[in-house]
Amino acid sequence: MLDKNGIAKRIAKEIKDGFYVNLGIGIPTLVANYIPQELNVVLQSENGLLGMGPFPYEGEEDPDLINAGKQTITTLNGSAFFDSAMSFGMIRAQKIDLTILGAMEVSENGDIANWKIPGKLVKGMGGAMDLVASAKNIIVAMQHINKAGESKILPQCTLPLTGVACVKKIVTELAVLDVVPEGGFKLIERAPGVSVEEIKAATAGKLIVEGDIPEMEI
Amino acid sequence: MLDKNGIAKRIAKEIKDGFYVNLGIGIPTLVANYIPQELNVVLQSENGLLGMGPFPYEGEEDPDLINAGKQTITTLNGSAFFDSAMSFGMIRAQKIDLTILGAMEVSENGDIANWKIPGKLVKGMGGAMDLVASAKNIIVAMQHINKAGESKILPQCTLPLTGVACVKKIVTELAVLDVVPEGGFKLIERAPGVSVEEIKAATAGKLIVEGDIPEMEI
Amino acid sequence: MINKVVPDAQTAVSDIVNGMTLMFGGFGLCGIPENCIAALVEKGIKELTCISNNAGVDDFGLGLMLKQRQLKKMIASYVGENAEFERQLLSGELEVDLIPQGTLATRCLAAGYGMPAIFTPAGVGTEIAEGKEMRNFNGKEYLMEMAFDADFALVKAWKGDTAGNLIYKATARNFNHVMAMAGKITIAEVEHLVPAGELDPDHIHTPGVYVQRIFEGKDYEKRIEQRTVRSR
Amino acid sequence: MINKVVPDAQTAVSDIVNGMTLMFGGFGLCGIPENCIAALVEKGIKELTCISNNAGVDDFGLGLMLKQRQLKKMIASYVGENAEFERQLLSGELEVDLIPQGTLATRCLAAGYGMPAIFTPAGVGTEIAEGKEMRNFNGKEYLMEMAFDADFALVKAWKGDTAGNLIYKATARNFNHVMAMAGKITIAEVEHLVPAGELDPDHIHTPGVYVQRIFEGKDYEKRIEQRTVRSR
Repeated sequence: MLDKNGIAKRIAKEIKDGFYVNLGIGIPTLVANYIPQELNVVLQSENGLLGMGPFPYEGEEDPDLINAGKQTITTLNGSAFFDSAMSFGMIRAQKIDLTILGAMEVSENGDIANWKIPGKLVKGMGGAMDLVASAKNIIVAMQHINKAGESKILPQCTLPLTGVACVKKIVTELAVLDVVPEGGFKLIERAPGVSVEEIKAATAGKLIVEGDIPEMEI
Repeated sequence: MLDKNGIAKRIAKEIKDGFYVNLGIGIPTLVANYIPQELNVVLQSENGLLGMGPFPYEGEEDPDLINAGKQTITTLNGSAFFDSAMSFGMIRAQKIDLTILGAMEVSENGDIANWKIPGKLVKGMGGAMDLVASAKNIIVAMQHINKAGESKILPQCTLPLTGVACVKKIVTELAVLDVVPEGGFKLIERAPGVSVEEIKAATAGKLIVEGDIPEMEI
Repeated sequence: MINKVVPDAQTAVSDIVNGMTLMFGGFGLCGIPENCIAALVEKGIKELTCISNNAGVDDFGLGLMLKQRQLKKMIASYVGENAEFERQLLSGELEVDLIPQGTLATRCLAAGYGMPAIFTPAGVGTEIAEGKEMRNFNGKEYLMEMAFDADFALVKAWKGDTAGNLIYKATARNFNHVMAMAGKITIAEVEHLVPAGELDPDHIHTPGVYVQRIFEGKDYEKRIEQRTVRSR
Repeated sequence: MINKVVPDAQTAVSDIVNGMTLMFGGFGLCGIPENCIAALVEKGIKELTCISNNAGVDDFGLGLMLKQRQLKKMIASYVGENAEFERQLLSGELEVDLIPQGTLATRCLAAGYGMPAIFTPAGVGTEIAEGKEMRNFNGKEYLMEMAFDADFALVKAWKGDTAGNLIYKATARNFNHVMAMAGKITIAEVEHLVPAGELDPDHIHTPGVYVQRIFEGKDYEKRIEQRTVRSR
């Protein structure tokens, strides 16, 4: 079973040289720590930055320089600032190659819910609806099971949707799943020490298992 | 009768303190020379400049700094450059107080034609269609009569239109005319030495003459 | 050049009255118009509709106006840092319209660029799409979203000149630029107000034509929400 | 950072072929991509659809491509400086779509911002409106105009870095910025190519994400169309 850093590490392997990537809040933010040095990758922060660098050294925090999670950050050589309209302009125009974000639920056809629990939690969708509606490729980083022990990988989402038929891949503490065009979750890899049976038990939606399922290399 | 500079001089009197103004090619460009020094007026050039200054001194021309008429110009203290989308954005959003442009024909209801003579001349509309469709206030600088001796102030335009029901005021070599909401050209002022009869003779559209018509002071 | 300078925040907001629609620049607490907010809190006007990406925190930013119950309605994309906000929302004291962040930004752009409506795929197939016109272009569904219509925009820039030209710093540009363009009347507060001519015309982000009033703010707190650092 | 540098104009345009749709930045002869145009003239490809505010003059800019009859169609707002253009237009050799300048710019913006269509009042009641969808918003009529779909955008900037970030000078920004955002593939030629990190991130006009190839151009002529001066 993977911890949060393990999930982030596995997702980092999906990033290719030359990619522009948008990382959501939570586990996706950790992905930045595992992108191989030799790859040329540019991180977009939707509050107006291309080329997000690491956190600043203590004492060098700049209140005018934050990421979409409101964390203090730094720039890199080649960074560019822009306004929010241009930021979502480039997102809508599909100039961002990969979006990685968290989810409360994902359904068999790739629907995602991650912004609202009616009557309980209303934080808002932020930029997530724009990102999932336009991204060329979306990977979800999430826990397979919620705190009540219920699967979050479902036939259909029960929570208000963020986007429809958009998720391409899911990485959880248990597995890597592809959302296939005909509907369903195709099991691609198992987390270290996790069996296919355990993944089956944790997946409420249709799980497609074909042949031997390799264990992740992370 | 006014020459081109006289028309420009008379139009300059319509400009108020605090105005942002767009000047078209031809006579309108000359208006800049007659804006009283004590007024704070900003000239917009739709190719991407607010705060157009005078022509450069010889030897100081910059090929990267031109106006919409492709003339070399200068900036002023407080000038700003921007791209063409923002330029027409501010025009559409009615941030420009006054547009002054030339015309081939104007009609009783304020239609204007100034971009095409079918079979003869096809230079294109440039920014004129955007300007007349959005401007809060449009003054036309034009000759009352064309080279064939025909009136250009008409019941209806005969040439392809640039914009509909948009012209508010016309200044010609003979007169100042207001286009009134109910249709028609209300005679406001006569050019020095020009009689009402002469203006009537030169105006094919409905001319409204009420009371004594003063001579322009320019 | 036209001089847009007013002496202070109090003067700048003097004709903002009960029931108006106001835009506030900033993302989280980054780049918010601190002086204008303080002046509005002092002024105590109510029944305001506020358009802002976030709603501040309990004791700073728009949170100060929430605490005083000055807001009737909030249009935002993310409000997850504010307990008072959640309380007013759940109790029904506050009307809330949560919309996608890109839709928020682009509806500002539309207003600033004189475009009555724009099309975006954000929210298609979700509750955001309810009651909205949908349209298919090239096989993809889009929602038609309307330009904002705000009485005032209150923005914060790093530098500004007397002609109203604005330059933002780093990610504090965020919504400030698009809202500066979107307001019917735009009030800009800046950290450094300079005479017209001191800013390079190539460096200006918001041309002065979009700004009606400008003043140099004071006592900027510039609070950091998430202080994240690395060790040396 | 991603390196976008290619050695020269010839390499940059190597995969542009007959029949493609190309955008050219510039206003008149100000800010045109001189090196790219020269490379396309040399390459001799034909049947091109060109989107450009103007069509150059007889012996410079797009006029050079017109002279070689490389263009099938021209989409522009003003073409009044070019006798060869007029000849090809009147003889029917060249298809021409004249559209309002703001519509041209905004259809570029729409492409760069992923908006399939925009609304503008420009051309309502004129022959430009023929066959186009009209729509009334708040009592005013607008035309719906579609985003451009160009295979390549060829733009010219003053400075650029290896990551593709661009800074324009003065009014040479014009259509270059919006077209850089609009092209499916954008080629930028710059007067000064510098390493990533040399440009201030606050001064960048077009972020590198919009630029796929960049090179330092040479032998810029930067011809002036209307040399107007005042006496000292």
